[in-house]
Amino acid sequence: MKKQIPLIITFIAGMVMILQFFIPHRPFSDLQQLFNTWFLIITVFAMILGLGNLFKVHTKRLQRRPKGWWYSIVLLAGFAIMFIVGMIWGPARGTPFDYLFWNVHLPMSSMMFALLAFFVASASYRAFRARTPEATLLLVSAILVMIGRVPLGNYIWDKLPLIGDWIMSYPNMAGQRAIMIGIALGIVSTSLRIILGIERTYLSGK
Amino acid sequence: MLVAGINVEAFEVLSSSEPPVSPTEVLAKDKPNDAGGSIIVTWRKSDDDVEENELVKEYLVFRSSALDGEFELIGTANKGFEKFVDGTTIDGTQYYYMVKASDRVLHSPPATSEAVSSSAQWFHSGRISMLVATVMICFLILWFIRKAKKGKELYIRPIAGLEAVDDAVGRATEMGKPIMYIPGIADMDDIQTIASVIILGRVARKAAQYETSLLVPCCRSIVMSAAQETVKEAYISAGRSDAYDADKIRYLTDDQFGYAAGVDGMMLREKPGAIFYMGTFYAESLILAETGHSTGAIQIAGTAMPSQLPFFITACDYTLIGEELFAASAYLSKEPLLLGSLKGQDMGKAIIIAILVGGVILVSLGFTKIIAWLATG
Amino acid sequence: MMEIIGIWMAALLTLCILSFLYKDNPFYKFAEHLFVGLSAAYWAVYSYFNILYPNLIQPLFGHGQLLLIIPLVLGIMMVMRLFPKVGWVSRWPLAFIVGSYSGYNLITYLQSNALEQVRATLVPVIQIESWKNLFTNPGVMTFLNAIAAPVVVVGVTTGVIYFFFSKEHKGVFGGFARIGVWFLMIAFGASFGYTVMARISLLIGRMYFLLHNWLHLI
Amino acid sequence: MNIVDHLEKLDRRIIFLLVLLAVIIPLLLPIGFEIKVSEPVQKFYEAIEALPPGSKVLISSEYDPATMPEVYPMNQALAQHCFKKDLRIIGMGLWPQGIPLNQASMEQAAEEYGKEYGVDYVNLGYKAGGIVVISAAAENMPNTFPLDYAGRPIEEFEIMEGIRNFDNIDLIVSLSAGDPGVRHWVMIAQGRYGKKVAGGVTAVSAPAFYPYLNAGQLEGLMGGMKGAAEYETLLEASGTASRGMDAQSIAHGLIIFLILFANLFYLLGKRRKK
Repeated sequence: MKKQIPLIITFIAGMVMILQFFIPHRPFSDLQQLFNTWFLIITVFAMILGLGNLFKVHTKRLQRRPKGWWYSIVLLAGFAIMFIVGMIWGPARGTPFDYLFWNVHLPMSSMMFALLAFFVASASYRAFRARTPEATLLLVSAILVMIGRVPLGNYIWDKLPLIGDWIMSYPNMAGQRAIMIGIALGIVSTSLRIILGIERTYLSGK
Repeated sequence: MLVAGINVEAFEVLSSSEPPVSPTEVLAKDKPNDAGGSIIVTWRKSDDDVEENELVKEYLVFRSSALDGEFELIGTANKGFEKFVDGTTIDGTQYYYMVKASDRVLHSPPATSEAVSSSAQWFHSGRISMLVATVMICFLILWFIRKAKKGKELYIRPIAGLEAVDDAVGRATEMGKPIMYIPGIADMDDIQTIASVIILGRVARKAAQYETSLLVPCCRSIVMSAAQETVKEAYISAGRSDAYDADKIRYLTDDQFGYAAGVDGMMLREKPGAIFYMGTFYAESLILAETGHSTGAIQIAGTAMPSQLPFFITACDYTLIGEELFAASAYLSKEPLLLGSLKGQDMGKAIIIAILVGGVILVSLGFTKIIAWLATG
Repeated sequence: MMEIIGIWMAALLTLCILSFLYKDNPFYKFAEHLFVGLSAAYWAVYSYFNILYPNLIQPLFGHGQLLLIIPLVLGIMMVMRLFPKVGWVSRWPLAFIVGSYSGYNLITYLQSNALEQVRATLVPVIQIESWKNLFTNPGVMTFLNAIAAPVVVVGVTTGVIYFFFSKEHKGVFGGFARIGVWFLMIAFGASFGYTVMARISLLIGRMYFLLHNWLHLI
Repeated sequence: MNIVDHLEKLDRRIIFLLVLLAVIIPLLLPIGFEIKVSEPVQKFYEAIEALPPGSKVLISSEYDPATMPEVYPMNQALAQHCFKKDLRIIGMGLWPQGIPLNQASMEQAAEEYGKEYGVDYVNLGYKAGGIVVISAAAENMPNTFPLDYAGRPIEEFEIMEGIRNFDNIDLIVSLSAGDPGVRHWVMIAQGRYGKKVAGGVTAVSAPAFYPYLNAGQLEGLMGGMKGAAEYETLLEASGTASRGMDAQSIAHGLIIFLILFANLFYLLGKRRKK
């Protein structure tokens, strides 16, 4: 019974969502929006689990004091300050929460993201080598598109930017499209297996 | 001064002293394929509605429930337009529509429609091609699953990234290092994440058999719960329930880059021997994969995000491309039922190729109707 | 005053994260832990004010939309995982989420990723205009434009062939699959090359902040 | 170990340092390279140019401060273009953090062209739900967005008069750094409601949108800071994107050079081993 009911729920929810696509009539037309709201609400409740886990892991570190344990204090303090400030003053513009977001959260987030400029350089230096015919194609198309994207390309040969665009618009698009079509079939098949209960590991069925 | 809800004083220059010519052929019909509550009103442009001058600036649409009743202004359409959708109707009620051309001062005499009422439909007639496609592909997949159930041996080609899973787990074990499994940053509403949790189950079982510890940092609480459940089950079925440690499957933060910062730190300190990236990734893909590479771990990635595939390809040892991610659980489990569904997918692709090639030939010969037939609504 | 403190905090934390490139160090560790804790709280607060309050608390308790009892109950069931004895009920909301989104994604992807993409590929392989162009004005670009349509058809078809799982990639079929792989490689190279620019933009953004807002050098 | 092997296994921190210098030096000492406009950006520009004065453009902001260097200049350029052409802008967003950024770009442009909030532009704010919000707005705008971003009822605003659903919108622009974003606008607004949609996206996601562009599902596309700089060029306005383009070119050139350099030594090394 403990295993049957979730499978029944999965089946019904899945079939209803497939049907709603073909039935404009109410209540089907509203279901997608309704289920989405429900999902979001469940996610917020689930956050209790995630945050509980985060606290458990770090309070344990405070008790056991392994190397670098005091960073756990930084983590918990960061959480506490942001959470308290947010719950007291709310998240609107001009609140302390907003101030911390723009001056603490955002700079770290943006710099983390900007690390990619370095990683793109190191990854391409290492991986773009003409080792095999396939790797050579990867290399050549990357170089052509890259050169086409900067004024430099225009100086070398005025057709380079156009060739870069052409690669993007045709061979690249064809490759992307093939991947997309494959993905669609993979998703249809996985979804179908889930809805029919053939794939149930996520429910720890077997 | 407000005339029909429009601020007249905003227009100082009166374009003409005569009202414009009326629009013609006002037609109202129920908006098809909706949940009711909408009527489409169309008309033919007023003869004065031309690009060169401003004799007509807009059309005013009025509605009444009786032909001789009071007509109420319900909306406007810019010049040059011949359509208005009234989304405020009550199903089953009869309405008459009246359209006037206007230069914002003077209105043309009205043109009126027949009576019409809106209704909701039970089937979306524009989606027949989708219905056929859905039924056909689902049927094919189920057909081959059934065939596989009957014990028909199915060939599945080797997929390098999946063959390497065993090796990666084995190598981490030899080095006495943990395995790290990153299930992407999307929530459980994304099929890639669900597929990732399923693959995690297979990897966890191997890790349990090899007695290697498995770290799973998560970006979403529900994913963490599902991952804990799955890993626990895998350890139980491998007969190693004592080795399961829920704290190894941990939540960090819902924040994309906060998560990337945390996982990067974990990689440098825990020094995993093998790292798996399976699921939905955005920009953090390369931040994680380059850091992982610098630790010297074997890296296997799989995602159906076309934009992130190039980065995994360059920074990881093996990458599952798009559909291969979804094939992974079937492939790793070697269960005939799941392998059957792969065969079904292949048949789906065969049909798509047939439509592609046949369609291109037909279109090249001038038979373009096929494009309309494939419309998905 | 608060603004200056803000800029200094932002600048120093930016440098802490940047120091990661050299090696793992106490500055990075500090920033990392602060970031994880702070951002977890950020999303928790955010979710309360933007999801839970407007979509559950207000409509359910304020306007009496009783249907919302369902997600409330499902949400509570999810949290029941904390109690091992009744933890199994958390599978119900999970089953609901996984089921409904499986159904939804099945349809959506079939529509936009498969059928619509196939439809968009159906163009005449011989574009008479572009061939005329090629003969009146022979050149690299006119040639490339003339072959564009067949390239797309061949690329999509062979690319899909690569993904066949149940047939061995050898012989003529293997040849097609190989061409498919070439297209995938060209696509990956092109996407990578196209992206480099964006990543540099981000770094420019950060450096601009440090040099302009913090150090006032530009 | 000879020099070839050394270069093969070059410490990546040297690369990191070179990249850093390639960005900082041109920022301090600008050069001023020329910018060439690509076709998708040209198409985008023309899609706006083609609208008659008074048309309503919906600009939805699906980005956040992290992706600001790329997308914000687009938002600024677009707002400027719309007001220059006397178009009206309805702002909204499917990412909460995009709202203040969209608002800032509109305010800035409004000041320049003397436009008024509520008459020439409005910001409907953020609504959670992504794809669902698009469908809901397509059917009924006032129901989906009863209030503007600051919580004022939209009936107060002249610009919202006569706007019931997407039928009253002439062009939709989504500026997005991920999902929900352009992809979903194309799926719903274009796919199901037949609206014209144009997109501004981060450079990394741009390739994934070429199929949509090619299939006619997108009117135009701006990709990354380069796309924004091109748009600024078309507008004949120098914005933040144009300013960063020097550093962009130099750093980009450096990476190309590194790849070619690595391959040269790789091939030399291979020959020597033979």
